[in-house]
Amino acid sequence: MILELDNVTVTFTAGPPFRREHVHAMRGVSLYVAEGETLGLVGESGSGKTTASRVALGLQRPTAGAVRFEGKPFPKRRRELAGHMQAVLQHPHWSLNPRMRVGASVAEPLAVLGEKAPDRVHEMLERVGLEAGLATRYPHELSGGQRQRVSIARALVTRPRFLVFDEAVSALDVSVQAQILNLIKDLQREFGFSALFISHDLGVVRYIADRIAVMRGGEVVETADTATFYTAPAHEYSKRLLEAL
Amino acid sequence: MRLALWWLGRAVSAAATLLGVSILIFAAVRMMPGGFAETILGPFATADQKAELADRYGLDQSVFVQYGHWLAAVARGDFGVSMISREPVVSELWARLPVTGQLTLFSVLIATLVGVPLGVLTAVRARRAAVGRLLSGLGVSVPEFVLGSLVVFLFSRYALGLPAGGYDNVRSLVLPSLVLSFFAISITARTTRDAVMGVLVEPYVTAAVARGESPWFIIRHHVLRNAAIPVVTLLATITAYLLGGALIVEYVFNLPGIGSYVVQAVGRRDYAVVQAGVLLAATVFIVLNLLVDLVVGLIDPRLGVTSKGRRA
Amino acid sequence: MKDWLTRAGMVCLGLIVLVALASVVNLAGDPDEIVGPRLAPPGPGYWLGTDNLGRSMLPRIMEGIATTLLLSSVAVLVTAALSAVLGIVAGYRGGVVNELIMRLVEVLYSFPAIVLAILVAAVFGPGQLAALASIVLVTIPLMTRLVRAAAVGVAQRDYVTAAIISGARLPRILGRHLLPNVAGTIAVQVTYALSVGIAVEGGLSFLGFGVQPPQASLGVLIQQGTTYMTAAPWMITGPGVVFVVAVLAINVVGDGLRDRFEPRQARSLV
Amino acid sequence: MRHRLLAVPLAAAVLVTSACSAQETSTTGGSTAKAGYVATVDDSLPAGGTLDVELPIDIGAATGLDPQLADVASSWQLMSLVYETLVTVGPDFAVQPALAASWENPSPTKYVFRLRDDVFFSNGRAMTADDVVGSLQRLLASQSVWRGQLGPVKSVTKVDDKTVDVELTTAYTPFLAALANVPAAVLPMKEINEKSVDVTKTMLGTGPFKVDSHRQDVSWAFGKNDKYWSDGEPRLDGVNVTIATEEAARVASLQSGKASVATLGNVDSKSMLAGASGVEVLSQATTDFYYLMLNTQVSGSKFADPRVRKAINIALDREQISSVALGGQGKPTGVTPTGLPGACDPAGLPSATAGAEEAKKLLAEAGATNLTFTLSIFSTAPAPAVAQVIQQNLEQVGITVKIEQMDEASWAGKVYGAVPATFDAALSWFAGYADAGMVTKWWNPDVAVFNKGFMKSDPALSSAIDKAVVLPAGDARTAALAEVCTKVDEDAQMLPLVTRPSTVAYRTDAASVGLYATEGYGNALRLIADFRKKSA
Amino acid sequence: MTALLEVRDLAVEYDSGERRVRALDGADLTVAAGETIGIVGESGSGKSTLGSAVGRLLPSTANRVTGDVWLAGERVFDLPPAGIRRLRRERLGFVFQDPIASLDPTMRVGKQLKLVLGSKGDPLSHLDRVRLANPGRVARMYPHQLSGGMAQRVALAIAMACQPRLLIADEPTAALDAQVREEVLEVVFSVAAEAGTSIVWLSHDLTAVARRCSRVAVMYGGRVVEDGPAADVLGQPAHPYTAALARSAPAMASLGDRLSPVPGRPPVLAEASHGCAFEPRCPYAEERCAKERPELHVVRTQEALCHRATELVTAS
Repeated sequence: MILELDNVTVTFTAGPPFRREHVHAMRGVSLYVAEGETLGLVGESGSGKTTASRVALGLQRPTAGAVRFEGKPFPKRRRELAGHMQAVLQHPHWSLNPRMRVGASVAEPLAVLGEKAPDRVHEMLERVGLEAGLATRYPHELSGGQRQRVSIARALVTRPRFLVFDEAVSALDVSVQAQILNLIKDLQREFGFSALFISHDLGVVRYIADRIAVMRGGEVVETADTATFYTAPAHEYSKRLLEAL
Repeated sequence: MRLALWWLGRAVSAAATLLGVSILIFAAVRMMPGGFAETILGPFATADQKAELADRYGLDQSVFVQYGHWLAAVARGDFGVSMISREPVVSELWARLPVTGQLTLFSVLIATLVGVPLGVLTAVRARRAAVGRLLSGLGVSVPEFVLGSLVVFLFSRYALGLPAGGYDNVRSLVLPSLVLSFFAISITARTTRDAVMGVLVEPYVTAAVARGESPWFIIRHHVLRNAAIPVVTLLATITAYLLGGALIVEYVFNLPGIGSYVVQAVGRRDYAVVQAGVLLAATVFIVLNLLVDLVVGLIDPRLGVTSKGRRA
Repeated sequence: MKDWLTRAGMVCLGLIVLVALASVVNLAGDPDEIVGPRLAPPGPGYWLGTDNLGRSMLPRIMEGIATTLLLSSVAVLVTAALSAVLGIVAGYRGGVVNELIMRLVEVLYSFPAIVLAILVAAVFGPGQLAALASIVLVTIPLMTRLVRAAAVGVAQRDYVTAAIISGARLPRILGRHLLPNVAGTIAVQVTYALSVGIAVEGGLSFLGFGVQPPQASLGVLIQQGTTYMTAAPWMITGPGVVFVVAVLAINVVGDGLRDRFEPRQARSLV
Repeated sequence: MRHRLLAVPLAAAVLVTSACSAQETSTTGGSTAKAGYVATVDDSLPAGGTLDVELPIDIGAATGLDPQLADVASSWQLMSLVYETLVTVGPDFAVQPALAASWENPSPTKYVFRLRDDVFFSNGRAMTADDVVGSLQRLLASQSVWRGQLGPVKSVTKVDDKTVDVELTTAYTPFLAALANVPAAVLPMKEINEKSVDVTKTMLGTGPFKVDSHRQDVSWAFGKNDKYWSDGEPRLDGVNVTIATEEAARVASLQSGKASVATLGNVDSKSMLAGASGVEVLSQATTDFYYLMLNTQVSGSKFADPRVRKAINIALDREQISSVALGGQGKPTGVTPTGLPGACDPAGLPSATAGAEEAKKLLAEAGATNLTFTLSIFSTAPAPAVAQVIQQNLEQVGITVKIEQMDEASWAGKVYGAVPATFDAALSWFAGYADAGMVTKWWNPDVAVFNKGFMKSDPALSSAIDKAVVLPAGDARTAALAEVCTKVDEDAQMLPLVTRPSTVAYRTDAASVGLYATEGYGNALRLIADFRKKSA
Repeated sequence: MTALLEVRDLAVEYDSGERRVRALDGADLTVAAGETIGIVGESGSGKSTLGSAVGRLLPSTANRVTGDVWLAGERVFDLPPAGIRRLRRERLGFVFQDPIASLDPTMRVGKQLKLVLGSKGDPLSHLDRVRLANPGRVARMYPHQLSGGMAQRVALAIAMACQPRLLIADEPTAALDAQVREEVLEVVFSVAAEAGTSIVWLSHDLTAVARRCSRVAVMYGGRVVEDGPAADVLGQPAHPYTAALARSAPAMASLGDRLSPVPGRPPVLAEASHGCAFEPRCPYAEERCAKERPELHVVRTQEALCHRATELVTAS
């Protein structure tokens, strides 16, 4: 088990003091991602999948429940996980610091660990299908697809064992989206990382995930193998989702 | 209930700000060089006189004790006594309030009535943008005391029909208000222009254009209301600025207002007056901001205090 | 740049800076020297006339430009630096830190600008330092607010989240990610603060707290010029024109900068 | 009327000893002013009307409206509308009767005053000898600075209802001149003792006007004192005083006719108002003078060496200070104010006769060739102009002056706030009063304790001062005063510079005013009881 | 039959001062009355510019280089300002991508409808028409209180208020969740059908468009590269790009299959394309594809802008 969420609940409080409102973003969610596997997490907006990703990444502490990474509870300090888990996030336009050269962006996870390895940056850029020369460019000179490739390179440069893809291809054009999905698959074969792949697009998840979890209203309503899920969904909500596909 | 809580929260934060202001002003006043003794009693004063004065106003106690006493008195509505006039500060400020109040009010009115249309015009007629930018820049670049002195000089020497100094009635405030609003007009115009331009690219304006609405229909029904939010917000800032700027105009036009009074009090180290004056200005600023929040809430239901959480 | 006005503003500012530099070497003479009769109209030896002490206006105006420009630039840089730190920290950290910083800013904001400046001058004693501190305190609230607003936006960007996930420490996140990305906001605000700074300096001089005699600043010159408006109009004309042109140019350039950073007009349909 | 009738014979006598005060005549409003005046009232104008006056500053001190504690000329000026003294000064500083119809001086230490019997306070009560005695005794018992100027008074006694005796311990020549100023005014002692009047908050006097209303720092309304003793006076029904801090505001009021009379601070007012029709600008000489303080008491003082102070004194070009900073309206002065009878000639002082070379030599001898010091000034014009000319003067002998300009309160704190004071040098002015010996007292820090922070006493100078105040007017006194001048010039801890001009402007279509050529107590409204209003 | 909408050789360029972008490079399109047509293209293909051009809603930086648009017999770009406003008001309806943002946030829904309807209309009936439950309550709400699906229905009600001849829907469901999408589309199409309004639906989703529309036009590089009956365009693409697009959708791939993406990325034209804009990415490209602008080829039921359209179809 690379990551386990055990009965995780996340409650947000909002509103003025004395009369706080409690919003349950996650309610007793149990999920796991096994070694080398990709778990697809689907659900509509507001279903709690983004909160789940933040919990998985250690950006959000659960109100209740436990999270284990590589069999151990999350360390107190987020920094101790540095280099072991990374993420590729949604918006290609905002995923890279516009004031940083591409090479510096890719090198950042290494720099944080105190490592300097320009070779690894160049190698990583080539692995994701970009010329090494792109390292000196700024993000605005790149296309959306290229930027998302850079994000993937940045996420993989420390060779993490676990990656979160949060709507990583949703904003891409259809023709480019396919390129990136293939790239992710290739890299996973090569690097052997486990992944949590979050998307509202069932088509994409079907292609990339080994197992699927469906969230709705902060709860996981169904978990199944991809093949099983797409052929014989168990939950009523899953069926409706698939109809819309 | 929600509304009451919102107001409670705002009141607490306003009180915190006022407390901060009071500490800052109290500290600043006591850090000023030139003690009250040399200043108020003059160089010829004897040590006995100084001691007597310090005793009368409690100035021989530690600063913290003084602050505590002052704060307690303020809480009772007692802002102390002016060392110069020996009158309660409250009544002194109250007597001068109408001048500064009217002056500021008129200036804000002028700034709004002239600046807002000007801003809308320059935003919509983009080809004239350069003219708008120059005009608004001019407003910012002519200092009040230059404009004020010029106006005072011209109107007094050539008897142009309006009183250019002193305060007899509301007519005396026409020229000062115009001078004071000069800067505010350009800031208002510029903010309005920015706001309108920001609204003009909103999807709902595009949608209205797509429906075949005329530009003026769109401006009247969609743009003005939405662009009003930053403009109303600005008006609070501007009013606060004008309260400050009023003092220069008060000087030049010799108007018995609060601004010049407080500055004079600074010059004389008349502590109670300075403290009360600044606290008054801060209160006005904070109250204005509260009002702005309220008005903005009325204009834009998303920001409103009344409809929070009524999401369907 | 197609925008002729912004270009004209930049040219004006460039000229003004050149004049300021020229004054450092007293190119047009000693600004403090009494060279002629008092209140003399322009003539040989004093091409822009003399002031109430018989000093030539030309070198005084040049010195005034240099003083005012240097003073307001330094002050605005200080403001920018402080606002950047306060605004970014408040915007990024949120919560109690944000509340504290914004409350502090609010306190400064609720002081009338001129009263604030006078108090500062009274506390520091008049002079460049007081003028500087006044300009900083007067300009800091608005800039901090705007930087904070920008920082709140930047803090939600994916690259910041990615940096956090990578384990980046606070200084790195603030310095490498937030600061460069709110720099545009700061740059635009700096131009406005610059014109506010010049105005505050002028206002302080009007009240007698500004730079110390015999040093000239635009504020001092305009204040004296205003006094002698009728007897010696040349005392106000030169400094007045320079002042208006400088503030106008700075504003125009600021507008131009902002239009560059946030182009909006282009998409308008109305 | 009273003033001029008495002034004429006296003026002739004083002219002999006075160097320059009474010779000026000027043409104002088509009529020639008499000797000793820059303007005289047109007698043909009818009485009545209310005059609008604008002044830059109101009475403003923690001591309130108590005239005995008033120590600045701006307060004396306003209080003089209400309060009167036993004697007063004429156009040439000759002492004239006022509330005392006459006086005798049977011995150098004894004065007997015969009071007028037609004097009433504005509340209708007649003034008595008790009021006079009580007032003077109250003054002597007070902490007023004027107590010192009044001299060594031993006793004040009521002889009868109309006679008051004052005994001095020693002879004191300026006694009558000191008695002629507002702090020595006769107060309503009965009301004060009954506590029905608080003189710190209200003014009740025997003067030509009474206070109808007052708003601090805004305005005064004075009405006529109907039982005023001088026949026909005041000519005006009332005076409205508006306080206008900004010079531009007062200039505007004059131009627009809002004010008929105003005092101005700018030395160039005349040229600035040249284009305004109907506005006459009068320049009045005063005995007030600027002086430079060199702090010798601060540890490590740059001025401890007398040669340095002397060099500075020599380097100061008082003519240039007067012509450039004061537009030619001030005059160089020694410690005895130029313009007062018996004052010394500043041109004859040692510092005036030495040249720049001498100054440089002194500095070299003192090892102070690269002297740099800070000059603390207040921002009220024309002090900054004076300071800048001083700076230029001293640059000629290689001294660098940094000017530190501040508001008056900060300045006062810096100069008078600590003993020893922390400043290097400071610039200020003293009122010159009405007797050449009076102001010299401030050069003895044992008497003028407020100077202790930066000045050490010079026994030789102190005794010279003491000697001069005792001598009766005459050649001996003039010589003694000259010696004081020389000693002050050589001591050079406080350097007298130039007299301070005063400017009064009025509308020729609205007012007819009278003004002495030289004023000792800073009172531009001294003759206001005789002012007339013209109806446009 | 005269077409309701006719776009001929329309070329539009955006000039930002620093960069010129040719968004439309000679686009042609015809829409008959009552027809529902989906225009499919990726970002930068020019579909949004085309949609805006129909209502002459191009921003001031956009410059029409060549071509014309006829709507209901009128030349859109030749009309005076009042004329184009009348045309928009009477003939056209627009529905945009972000439904909440396209409603005035400071005005209640009912008031906004009322503004469009004038004094005569009844807002409630219009809300009822787009199948909003409890129209009275919706009318009293502000836009931010609506869900995305509700807001888009309101936007539709406003767009359809004056019974336009043509409704242009620019990615109307892109911001909505999957299930709501279907419901909203259902309403859009049925309301349009009831009113006899033609629909031009701009979308990037070929499959979704093909399911609803009678015809599909595929855009690439500022031109309509393929146009034909929906089923045929999806099932038997005539243009290599359409084929590639269909292949690259992950939902279309069978489980376990590897996707076959189009290599490279969509073009951003600075000037008129010299040849076929798809040439650099096209597996079938020949020498002439880079040099000659392809002409229209009729292949089966479709029209395609491809030099090799005929031979490739025959070959397959």
